[in-house]
Amino acid sequence: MSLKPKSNWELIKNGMFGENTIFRMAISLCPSIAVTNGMKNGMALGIAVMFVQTMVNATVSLMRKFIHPKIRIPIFMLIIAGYVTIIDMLMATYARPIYKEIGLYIQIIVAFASIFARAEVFANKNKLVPAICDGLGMGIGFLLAMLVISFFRELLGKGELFGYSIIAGNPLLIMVLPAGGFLAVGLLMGFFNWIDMRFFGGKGASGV
Amino acid sequence: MGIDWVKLFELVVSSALINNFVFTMFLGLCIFFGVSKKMETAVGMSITFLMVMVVSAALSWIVYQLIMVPLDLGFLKIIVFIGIVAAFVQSADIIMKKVSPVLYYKLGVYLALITTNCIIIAVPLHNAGEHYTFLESIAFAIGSGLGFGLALIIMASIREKLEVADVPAPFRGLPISFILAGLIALAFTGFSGLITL
Amino acid sequence: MATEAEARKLVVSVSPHARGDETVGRIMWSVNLALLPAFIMSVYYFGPRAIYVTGLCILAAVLSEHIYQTSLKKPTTIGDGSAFLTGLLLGLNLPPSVPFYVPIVGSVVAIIITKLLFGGLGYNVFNPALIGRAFLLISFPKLMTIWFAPTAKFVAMDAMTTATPLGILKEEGIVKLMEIFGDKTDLYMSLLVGNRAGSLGETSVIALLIGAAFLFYRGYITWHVPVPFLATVGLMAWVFGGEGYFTGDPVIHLLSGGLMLGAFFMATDYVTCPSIRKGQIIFGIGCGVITMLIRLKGGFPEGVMFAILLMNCFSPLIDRSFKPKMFGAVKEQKA
Amino acid sequence: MSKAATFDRGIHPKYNKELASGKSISQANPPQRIVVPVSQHIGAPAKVEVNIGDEVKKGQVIGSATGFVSSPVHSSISGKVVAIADFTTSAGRMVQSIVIESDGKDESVEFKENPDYMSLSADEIKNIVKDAGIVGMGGAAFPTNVKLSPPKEKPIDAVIINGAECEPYLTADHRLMAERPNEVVEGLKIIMKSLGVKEGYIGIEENKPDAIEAMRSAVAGESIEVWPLEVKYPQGAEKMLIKAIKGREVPTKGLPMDVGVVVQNVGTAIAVYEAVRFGKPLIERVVTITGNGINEPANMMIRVGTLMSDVIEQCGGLVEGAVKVISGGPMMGFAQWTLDVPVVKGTSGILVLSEDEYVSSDDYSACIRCGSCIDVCPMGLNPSILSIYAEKGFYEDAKENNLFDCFECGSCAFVCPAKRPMVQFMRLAKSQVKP
Repeated sequence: MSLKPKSNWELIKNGMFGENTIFRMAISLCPSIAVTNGMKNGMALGIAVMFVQTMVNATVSLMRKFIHPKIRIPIFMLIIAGYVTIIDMLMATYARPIYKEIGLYIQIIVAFASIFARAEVFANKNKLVPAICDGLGMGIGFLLAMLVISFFRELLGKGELFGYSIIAGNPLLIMVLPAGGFLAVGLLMGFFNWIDMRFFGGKGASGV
Repeated sequence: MGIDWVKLFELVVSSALINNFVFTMFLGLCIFFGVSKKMETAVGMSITFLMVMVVSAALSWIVYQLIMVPLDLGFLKIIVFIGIVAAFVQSADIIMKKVSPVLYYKLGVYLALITTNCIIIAVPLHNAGEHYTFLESIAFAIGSGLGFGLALIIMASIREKLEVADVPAPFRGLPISFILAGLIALAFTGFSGLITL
Repeated sequence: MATEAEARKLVVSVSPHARGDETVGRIMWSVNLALLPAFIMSVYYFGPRAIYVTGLCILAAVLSEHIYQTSLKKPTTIGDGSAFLTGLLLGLNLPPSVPFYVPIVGSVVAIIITKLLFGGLGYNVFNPALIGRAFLLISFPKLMTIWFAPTAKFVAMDAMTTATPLGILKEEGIVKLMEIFGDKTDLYMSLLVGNRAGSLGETSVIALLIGAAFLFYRGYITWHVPVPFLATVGLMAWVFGGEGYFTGDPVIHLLSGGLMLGAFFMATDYVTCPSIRKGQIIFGIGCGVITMLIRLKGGFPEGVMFAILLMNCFSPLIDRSFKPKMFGAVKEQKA
Repeated sequence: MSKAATFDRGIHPKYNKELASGKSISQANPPQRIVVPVSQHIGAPAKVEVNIGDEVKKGQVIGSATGFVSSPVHSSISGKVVAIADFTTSAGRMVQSIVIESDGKDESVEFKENPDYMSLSADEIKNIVKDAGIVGMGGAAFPTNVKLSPPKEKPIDAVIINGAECEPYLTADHRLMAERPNEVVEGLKIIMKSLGVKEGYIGIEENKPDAIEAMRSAVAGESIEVWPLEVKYPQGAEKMLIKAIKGREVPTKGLPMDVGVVVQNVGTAIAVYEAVRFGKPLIERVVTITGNGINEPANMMIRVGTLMSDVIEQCGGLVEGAVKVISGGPMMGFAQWTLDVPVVKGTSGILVLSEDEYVSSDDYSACIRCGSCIDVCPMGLNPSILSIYAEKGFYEDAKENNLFDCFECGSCAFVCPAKRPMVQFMRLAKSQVKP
C-alpha cells in the first residue's frame, strides 16, 4: 500500500478515516446495520471489534516469526476465534441486556473480513507497536462508523440517544428497522463520498 | 417418530422470505454487495452457498449436539464451528478439483470467499442457540440458503439495470446498492406476520 | 445552388424523419387526467381534507424534484408530469386524516430516494408513490391506519373513525362486515361507488374504472398486467377466502382495498413493470398471489402495495428471462 | 383471401402519399452536368474507365465492375468528362465521382435490341443485367445479377416483386405499376426465367388500388399472383414481405435466398426488362419529389447523376420554410446538408419537409420502458434495451441482444414517446463492435 513507513499516529488516522472499514473499504458491513438501531448497541459492538482487532494484531505481530506461512490462515482463525470467545463470554457475563440483543453479532466478529485482512496484510509484516496502532486505528474507525450510523438511526427512528428522549413527536420508526438501516448507511456513504469528492477531490469509495 | 412437515416447511419459508438473512438479519452483506454485480456470479454463488450451508449446518449439529453438549463444551462453539466450516470448505475445494474440474471451475472461485463469511457461521450458531432438532437445522439451513440466493439474484438483476442508470456520482456503486437493499427490505416487510413461529 | 441550401440551414439528422405524436409528457398528463374522477370522488367523500392532503403531496413532489435538479444544475423535468403523478398517486393512497408532515415526508422519499437517486425517470426500480406510502406506513403505523367513514359532506373532518372493509374482514370476519353494510348487494354497491372507509382515492371503484377505461382507450395501458392481477386475486379469494375451499367471495376482495387503484394505475407503471408482454402477465399474476397471501395470511389487512413493490423487485429478473420472439430466430442453435 | 397479408408488429405512420400519388411520371429535362459516383451499389466500387477531357455518349460505360459483387456505371448524357474527384453522395460519404458536362446533343451509343428475349439462357440474362449496371432500386442497391446467381445449395422457388412501397410520401413504384404494368410483368418473367422459377408474386399495399388493378390485368394468364398487402410500415422490407406472402421467416443473419426467395423492386424489374429487351443500361430512374417543402411535387424520370438542386428547381424550388431535404423516404432516408448531391440508382425519392412536418429529436429523455418499441419492432428485438446499452457504451451487451438483426427501419424511433434517436444509437453500437 504505502512505500514509506507511516508514523504511529498516521496509522491510527488511516484506520479512522482513510481506510475506514465501513465507509471507505466497505467490508464488515453486516454489523453496520444489524446493531446500529441504537447507539448503545453500536458502541458495544464497536468496542468489541476494537478490542479484538487490536489484540489480534498484537498477537499476530508477536507470533509472526513462529507461524509457518503455509498454515498461517488457520492459525489466524484460531487467534481471532479465541479473542472473540473471550469478548463473547465477557459480555455475556457483564453486559447481559446488551448481549441479549447483539450476542449473535458479537459471535460473528469471528468472520469479519476486516480483522482477518489487517492481520494478514499488516500485522503479519510489522512490529508490535505499529501493529497495535494499526489495529487501534481500524478499531476506532469502525467504532466511529458505528456511532455515526447509530446516532442518526436512533435519533430519527426513536427520537432518542442512548435511550434518552431527545425529540418529541412521531419519529420515523422505519429508521430503526432493517430497511431504514440500509437506507441510513447508503445515504451516509453517499454523503461522505460527496464530501470527499467536493472538498478533497476524491473519486468516491473504492469498495465494490 | 412423527415428523412435523408443516413446521419444517414453515421454517424453510420463514427463513427464506420473512426472516431473510440479508434483508432482515443483515448477514452476508459483504458477499451480498460484492458478488451481486453480475447475474452469472450471483447464481453460482447462490448454489455454492446453499450447499455449503446445508452441509456445514448438518456437521455442526452433529458435533454440537452429540459431542459438545454432552461434554459441556458449548462455550467453544465459535472456535469449533469456524473450524468445521473451514475444514469442510477446504475439503470440498480439494474434492471438487479432483472429481469435477468443470464444476470447480464454475463454483470453486466462490468457495475461497466462503470461510470468512458470516452467513455460513451464523447458521450453525443460530441452530445451536435455538436448540433445533437435526431436521429443523437442515430446514433452517435450506431456507436461509434459498433466501440468500433469492436476495442475491434479485439484487444482481436490478444492479445490471442500475449499471446503465444515471446515478449521481457520489452514490454510484455501494451507496446506491445499500439504498436499493433498503427499499427491497421495505418491500419484504410485506411478508412480515405471514408465518409466526 | 450550394449557397441556397446553406443559407437555408438544412437540418441534418439521422432517420427516421417522421415521428409519432406520443410524448412522455402526454402520457403522464393523461394518467393524471385519468385519476381525476377518483380525485373528485375523494373530495366528495372526504371533503377538503382530500384536497389538502393530495395538494401537499403534489406540491412536495414537484418541489423536491425541482430543487434537486436545479441544485445539481440538471435540466428540470417537472414539466413531464411524472413528479405530479407521483404526488397525486401518493396523495390518493393516504388516509384523509394525516398531519401535514406525512405527505411531505412521503413525497420527498418517493421523489428523491426512490426516483432521482437511481437516475431519474426511467431508472427507478420501484414505483415511487408506493415506496413513499410503504415508508410512511412503516414509519407512522398509527397515523397511517386511522380511517374515517366517508361523510359525503363537504365539511371538516369531524367524522367518526372506523375500519376499512378489509380491516373488518380480517379482524372480525364477514359476518360483522354484513352487519355494517346490510346485505351483499348493499355491500357491493357501497364498494362500487366508494362509500366506505379507506385511502382517499382508492374507494370509488367506478371512478377508477372510468379513468382506467380512458387509459385503455388511449392505449397507454394494456390488459397484460391488470387483468391477470385481478383474475388471480378473484380466483384466490374464491378458493381460499372462505371457511372451506371454494367458498370465498371474490367480489368483496376485488372491490375493496387499493386493488383497482393498484392494478390499473400503479402496477402498470411503465418503468417498474416488465416491458415484455409475457413478462407482464407473470408480473400481474405475481402481484395477485402476493396480494392475497398478505390479505389472507399476512400481518397487514391490505397487500396490494407490498405485492406491487415485491414484484417490482422481480421486474428486471422477469425482463431478463423473457425475450421478445425474434424474427427468424434459429431454433437449433449451438452455443 | 379476405384479409390482406402482412407480418407481425410494425407501425402505421401517416403516409402522405396523396401529395404525389396522382402525378403521372414526367420526363425531367436532360441535365447540363452530371456527377456519377463510381460506387452507387453495395460491393466493390467500379473502376474509372475514362479520362478528363474524354468525349462520352449516353449509355457509354464510364466505370467498369471490379468483381462479382460490383456493378458498372454508365454516362446518362453525352458530353465531356471535366473532372474525376471525390464528391459528397446522398448517403453523406465522399465517393470518387465522374463529372460530365453536357454537349447538349444527347447522343446515345447504340443499344442492342433483342425482341426474342424470352429465349435467352439464364447466363445470358445475368450477363446483360450485369453489364447494364442494374442494382436494386428500392434503396439498398444490391447488384441484381448477384441476386440472380444464388449458390446451388440454395434452390430458389419464388420471385417476389416488391411493390409495397411502405415508405410514407414515396409514390415512384406506385406510378410505375399503374402506368407500366406490362413491363413490370415482363421484367418479372425474365427474372423468373433466369432463376428457373415457376412462382411469381407481386406484393402491393392496399392503399394503391389502381396499381393492384393494373397489375392484376397485366398478369392475366401468367403464373403470377398479385397480393394486396396490409398498409403497414415496414411492409416493403424484404424479410417482412417474404413473411407476408410466403409465410417464411428468413433466419437471423440469413438472406432471402436461404428460404428460397428472391425479392426485386418494381423499378428493378422494369430496368431488367429494358436491358434485356432494348439493351438499355440503367441510366435513369423514377424519383418521387415530394413533401410540403417543395412547390410542385412530382414523379419524374431522372437521369442518374443529375444533381438534386437541378431536380428541385424543375419542381418549382423549395417553399419558404423548408427545413429538411431527404434522399429517400422519411423513415430510412438520409437528410442532406447540401443539395449538390447526385441522384443515383438507389434514389427513390427526394423529400422536402416543411417546418410543420419536421420533428426535432434533439432533446430526448431517458427511456421510460413503455415497451412501445418492443411492440412494433418487426424483427422482434428489444430496441429499448439496445438503445440504452448503446447510449451508455455497453456495445458488447447490445450485440448479445441481437443488435445486428436490426435493419434500422426506424419503427422504434417513430413510436418512442421519449423521442430517443433509436436508429442513431443502433448505428453507433454497430460501428463499435464487430458483427
